[in-house]
Amino acid sequence: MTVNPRLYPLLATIGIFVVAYIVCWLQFPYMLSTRVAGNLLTDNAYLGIVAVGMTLVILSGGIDLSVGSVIAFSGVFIAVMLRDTGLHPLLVFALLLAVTTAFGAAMGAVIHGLAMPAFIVTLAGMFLARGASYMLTIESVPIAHPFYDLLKDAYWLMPGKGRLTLIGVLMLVAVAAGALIAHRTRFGAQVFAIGGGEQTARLMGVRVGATTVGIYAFSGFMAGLSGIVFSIYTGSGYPLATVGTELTAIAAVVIGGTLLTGGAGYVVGTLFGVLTMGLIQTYIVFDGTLSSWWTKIVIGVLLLLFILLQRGLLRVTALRA
Amino acid sequence: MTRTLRRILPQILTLAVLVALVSLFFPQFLSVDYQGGRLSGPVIDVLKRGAPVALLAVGMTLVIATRGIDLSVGTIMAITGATAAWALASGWGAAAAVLLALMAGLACGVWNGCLVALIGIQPIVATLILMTSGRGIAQLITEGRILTFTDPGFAWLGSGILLGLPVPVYIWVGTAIAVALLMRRTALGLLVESIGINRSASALAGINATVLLIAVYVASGLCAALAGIIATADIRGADANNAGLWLELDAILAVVIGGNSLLGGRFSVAASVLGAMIIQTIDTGILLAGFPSEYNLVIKAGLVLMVLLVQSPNLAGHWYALRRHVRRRREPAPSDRSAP
Amino acid sequence: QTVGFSQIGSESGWRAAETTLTRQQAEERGIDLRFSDAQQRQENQIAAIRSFVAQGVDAILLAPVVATGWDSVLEEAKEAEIPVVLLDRRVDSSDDLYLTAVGSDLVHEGSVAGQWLVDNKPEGTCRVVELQGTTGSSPAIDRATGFRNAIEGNADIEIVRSQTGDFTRTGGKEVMESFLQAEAGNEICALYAHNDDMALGAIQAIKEAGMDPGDDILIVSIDAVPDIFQAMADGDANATVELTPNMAGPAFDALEAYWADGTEPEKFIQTESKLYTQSDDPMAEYEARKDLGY
Amino acid sequence: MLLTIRSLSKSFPGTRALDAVDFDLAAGEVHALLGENGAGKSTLIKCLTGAYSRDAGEIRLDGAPVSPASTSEAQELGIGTVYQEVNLLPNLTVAQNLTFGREPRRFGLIDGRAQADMAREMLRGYGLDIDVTRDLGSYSVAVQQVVAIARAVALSGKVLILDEPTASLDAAEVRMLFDVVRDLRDRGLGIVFVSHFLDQVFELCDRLTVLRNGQKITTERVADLDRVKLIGHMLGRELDDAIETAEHSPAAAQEAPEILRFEGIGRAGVVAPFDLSVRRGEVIGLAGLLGSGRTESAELLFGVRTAQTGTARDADGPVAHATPREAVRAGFGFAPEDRKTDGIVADLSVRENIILAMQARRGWTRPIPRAEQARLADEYIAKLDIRTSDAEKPIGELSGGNQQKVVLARWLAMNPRFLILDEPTRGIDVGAHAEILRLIRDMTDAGMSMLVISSEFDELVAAADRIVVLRDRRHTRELTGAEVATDEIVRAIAAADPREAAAS
Ligand SMILES: Nc1ncnc2c1ncn2[C@@H]1O[C@H](COP(=O)(O)OP(=O)(O)OP(=O)(O)O)[C@@H](O)[C@H]1O
Ligand SMILES: Nc1ncnc2c1ncn2[C@@H]1O[C@H](COP(=O)(O)OP(=O)(O)OP(=O)(O)O)[C@@H](O)[C@H]1O
Ligand SMILES: [Mg+2]
Ligand SMILES: [Mg+2]
Repeated sequence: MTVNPRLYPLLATIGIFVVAYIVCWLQFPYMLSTRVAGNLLTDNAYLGIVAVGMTLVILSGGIDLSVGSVIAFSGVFIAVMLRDTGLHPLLVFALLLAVTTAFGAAMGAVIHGLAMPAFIVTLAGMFLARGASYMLTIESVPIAHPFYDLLKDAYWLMPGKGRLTLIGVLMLVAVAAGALIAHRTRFGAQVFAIGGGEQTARLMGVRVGATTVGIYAFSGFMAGLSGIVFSIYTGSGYPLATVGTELTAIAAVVIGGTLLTGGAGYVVGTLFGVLTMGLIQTYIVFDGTLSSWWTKIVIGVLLLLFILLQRGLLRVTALRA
Repeated sequence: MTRTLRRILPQILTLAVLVALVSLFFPQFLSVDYQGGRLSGPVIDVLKRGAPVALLAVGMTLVIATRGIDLSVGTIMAITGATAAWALASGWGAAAAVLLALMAGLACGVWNGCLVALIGIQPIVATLILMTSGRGIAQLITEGRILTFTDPGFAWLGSGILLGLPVPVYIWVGTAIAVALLMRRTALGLLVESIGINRSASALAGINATVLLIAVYVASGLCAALAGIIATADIRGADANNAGLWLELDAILAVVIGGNSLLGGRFSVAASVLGAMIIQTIDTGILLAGFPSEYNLVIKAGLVLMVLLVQSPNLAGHWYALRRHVRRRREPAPSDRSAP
Repeated sequence: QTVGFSQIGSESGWRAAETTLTRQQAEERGIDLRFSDAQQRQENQIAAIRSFVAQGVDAILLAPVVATGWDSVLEEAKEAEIPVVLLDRRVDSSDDLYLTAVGSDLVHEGSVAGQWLVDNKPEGTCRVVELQGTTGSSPAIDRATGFRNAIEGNADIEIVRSQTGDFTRTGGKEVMESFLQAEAGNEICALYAHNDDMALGAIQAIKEAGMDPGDDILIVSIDAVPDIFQAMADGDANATVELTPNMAGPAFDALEAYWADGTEPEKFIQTESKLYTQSDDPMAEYEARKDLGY
Repeated sequence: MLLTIRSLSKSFPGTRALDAVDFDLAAGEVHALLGENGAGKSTLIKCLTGAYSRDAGEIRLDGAPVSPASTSEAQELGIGTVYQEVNLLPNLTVAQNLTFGREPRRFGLIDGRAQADMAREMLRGYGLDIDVTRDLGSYSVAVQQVVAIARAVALSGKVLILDEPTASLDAAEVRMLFDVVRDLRDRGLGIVFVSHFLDQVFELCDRLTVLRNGQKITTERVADLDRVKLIGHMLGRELDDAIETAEHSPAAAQEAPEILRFEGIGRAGVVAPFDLSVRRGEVIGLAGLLGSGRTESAELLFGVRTAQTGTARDADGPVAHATPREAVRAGFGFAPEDRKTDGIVADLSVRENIILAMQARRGWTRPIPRAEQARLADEYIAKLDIRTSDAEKPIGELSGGNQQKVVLARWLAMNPRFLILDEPTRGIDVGAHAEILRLIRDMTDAGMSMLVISSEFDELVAAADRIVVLRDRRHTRELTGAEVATDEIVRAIAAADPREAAAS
């Protein structure tokens, strides 16, 4: 049974992640504890969820720069709603998801209807969402609601005192759902089709407009969900939160083996991209000797290293084939 | 000449409308004073404050014309500013500092260009690497503090006055004209557009796409270096942490408002710098109008969207289609009735 | 002893100085400092604290980027019996979740600056312009509040314009330029800047507009970085309120006492918010501070 | 009538692509749609399937007016289409492409295994044995074309439209396609067939409709027409008979001096090392089946791919040709097979496309003066009869055949000593076809040497002095003199291939 070449980028990503984890473990044996593994999931839960949405957008050949701001907006929205109204958090969640989904859909509609580049439309969306959160409040608003305490304390204590938290599990569920949508539904097939070439996709019978709206709506939904997770994670809403998260998410998607030009990639790859980014962060914290500036440089260098390794690996397998 | 004018007409009109709009909130927007050998007034401020974004937009235009994007320009500003300040602080002269800063910008451009053209990493990701790690390099140079200097010659580049106008205005206008001439008086413009539209066909036609690609990133790096020099000279200190922060987004916005396609190809440097002026007019207008700062972003987003909507070529098409649709609805097709 | 230090980032010279001083203090006391730069992101700070807990450090220093959202991670640290000391900014969690907080009172800083203006303003009405910090950040909010508290009741002091300068010099300069355009320069009597960097930028803008900062327009700001003393020595700035970057000294003192015999320190160790004016020998202050890594 | 179209019109900015066109398709017929490049064939098809919205006119299917607003609606109406340029998505698997929009689902999710089964089922009868779970893009153009046809056939309940489906197929595959089409016709489908190969039209079709400049010229029974009259309808004039059928006299070129000599050029896994000597003013033909390595041979010669072994030399010594730039400097030229991705620079004007290679060779510091550019452009527009409103029109808006001529003009303007043409007449109408052959002759008479790759053996025989035959990425035989003949080529290919020999 030979491996389908489609899988090479995904396998390369997973392989590199595993090797990197082993390298970290050799240096810091503690890295292999369930605590670190649990933290890796929990700390990157919001990133993983938003990256799933971003993966679909990128698979379609687009980009969504608004997600970082939308996460911040979500936190602020939830916090302010819970503070000022008596609504139950679940109701607020539903409201929020409706708002962010509609926001994404609106961006998709503008992108398709006016044939404007996604980069610019979502950039304006990024300003807008951040601006909207400032208009709700400029302070950080704590969330004090018994239901939130429940959510925060929902975890399963793994052997070795690691915690598998609700939001960590939620991320895995989101990845699974995203993978199903991308690879096992007609909507997903249409996303890939648009990424492969909009013109061709249209000729093959894809309703490009509706699909584009759907894609950005999905990304908006995921950003909202990520905002909920982030608000559970931090227990507050803060208009300055998650600045630049869109770039981290894009980097994670790309490390996960999805082509920025669209049409090729795996949602599961994104999970490993996110975990790789988390691993870099964890490694730097464990090391603990890097100054502020060396931290930035090392993150960049490791990012480059991953991309080069991936390209090298793919090139070698391509030569073999 | 008239062709150029026709190309930039939408941008000029947008700018005019925007100025009118700002004047509603701040009536003295167009007033210019002359005192003590210098012109002053909001418009002069726009011209001067717009210098960094305009310079970045010049380089970004070329990169985008090749179907690329350069996210690292803001960071390059920080690196070059830090380099210049370091040079001045270690007692080199202003000229040497400028030269060193330009060299740093050039090096950054070569780095980006090689990642994109030689290794084949996608531009967004390739420049994202320098965007994140470069600020660390800049901080390494300044050790995280604001590296100040007193050299009046260097400071003149940021806040000096020449014939009544701020020096940065001359720098960005001069750079824009020089680059535009370089592109249009030589064959460079055509070759850059060609590789942006179809790199493989261009390579087959014998164009050295690799070298050209590296060259546009170098140009972008050099423009960012100039912007970094101005920003540093302006406050007489290099702020590695904040110099040029998020300016790459403004620069990309300027290029797009200038009517250049993110998919590469035909470009106009003049339209891009007009785009930069449009953005700066929005920014300065917001400051002058005196709204609370928490509204800044929403206002900016709203105005930018408006500008883009108005300039969208598709909008006219949609109007047309809508009108036709309505008309067709009104008169049922005669064929429908005659159908058996 | 091993101490983990989760720093916000390196967004300003003041913070770089805080980092430098913390390292110096740790070295002097023979403490092994694990440093983590969060690059302005709370999520990175939470992750760093988690990882410090996982590594089993003896104490954690935390300079929180934002006041809210620390409950669960502080609880984790508490469960692991690792004392946490907050540096320079406060959190809104219950105070039994951390050992102590070292810092200054941001509202108080603002009111010291405001009080100075009340005492030193020229005769007649005084139109004040305000350069705010980054919108939404707690220093910007608190310093604005404190200043307003102090000038309250002085009908002849009026804040006519306030805009964010993002805590940066460029921002301070650009916004000040627009203030000068909008308010016809000579009608501004004083500038209140939420940090010295913005004030330094504004000073240049005022000079370039042909006016004399420090005389035509009074300038009061917060932080007391070295360069503002230079400006005071030149007569360009009038007053600054000190925010010492040496938060680690008191923090380590408290920790050492705690390690030695479990002494619980005060819940809030407030550093002094000292006011410096031109009469406080600014040149000497400048010399004393210029090598602290600002 | 199964399908009737009445006074369909469609305009693009500056062009009236369809002008009140009528068209009738009966059930159980194969109906050819013919016309010059740019006559409006593809546009008619796209209006019919909802890819373009028509300006005016009426379409009836089974008597009921239909107005598909999108291609998916057309598919639901039972109209399956193979479009001309863009067919399928190379980034999806073969199975995904085949089942797209009709994926078998279980519990709302696509069932991968059933999908693959369905795809294999659809491909049965086409003689393809491929792994349907691999990316379509990893297969050759011919395979992709067959997959596209299989998909369209499966989608066509009533009407099947084939827009130049045979352009990249070889003889055996064409035969197979025709069998499929005849079978569908017998089952009562209406089939629209677009092709520039008139022989195929005469072989397969029952009726034909000719378009010219967006207008319908005539609809007739194929049996009532002969070739000359048909061409007359298409061109609106008589084709100079001498050009189309002119015999070539290879004698002169045989004596000419050798100007280039390639020895042992090859690359592992691409093409086995081969020798090639090029005489002044001669046309060398490269013949072979699809995937035999003709394009790859050309790419090695022009430095698009770097040869691992081999040397090139001329009278003055070694010639460097490791990259296209070096090859251009050495006086080579190359008009590639896929003009859309490798030939034209779509948004640039016709003028700029023509001067592009020349400008690249002069270097960026020495721009060609504008007046000189205009002169060159006008010269070649006239010389090659390029149909464009003016030289400033973006080349992407020209019809395929005219784009091909512009690419030719780019290289002719360079006056290379050795010009490689890969499928120069693919998708080109009879008129332009003849013009290009005439052009090749003119240029070689002026001393230029050429290497021509073509899948049409007739065309090769008409143009070439000498033919190199390839099989399995290996240069196997060289035909010279009297051997330059269609049956000899077929024999040369077949002789080397036992399977082919058995089949014929
Ligand atoms: N999208 C478009 N925009 C502008 N003009 C177009 C477009 N598509 C086609 N045209 C023009 O419409 C006319 C008809 O083109 P069409 O593609 O239908 O020709 P065709 O008969 O299919 O030619 P060929 O045999 O080369 O495929 C041509 O003049 C072409 O330039
Ligand atoms: N199975 C395959 N996998 C990947 N690439 C292929 C495959 N088959 C062909 N190609 C590529 O597709 C392109 C066209 O190849 P093709 O099979 O048409 O070869 P050819 O000998 O040039 O024939 P022709 O010129 O008639 O198309 C070539 O670049 C070739 O490398
Ligand atoms: Mg056609
Ligand atoms: Mg070929």
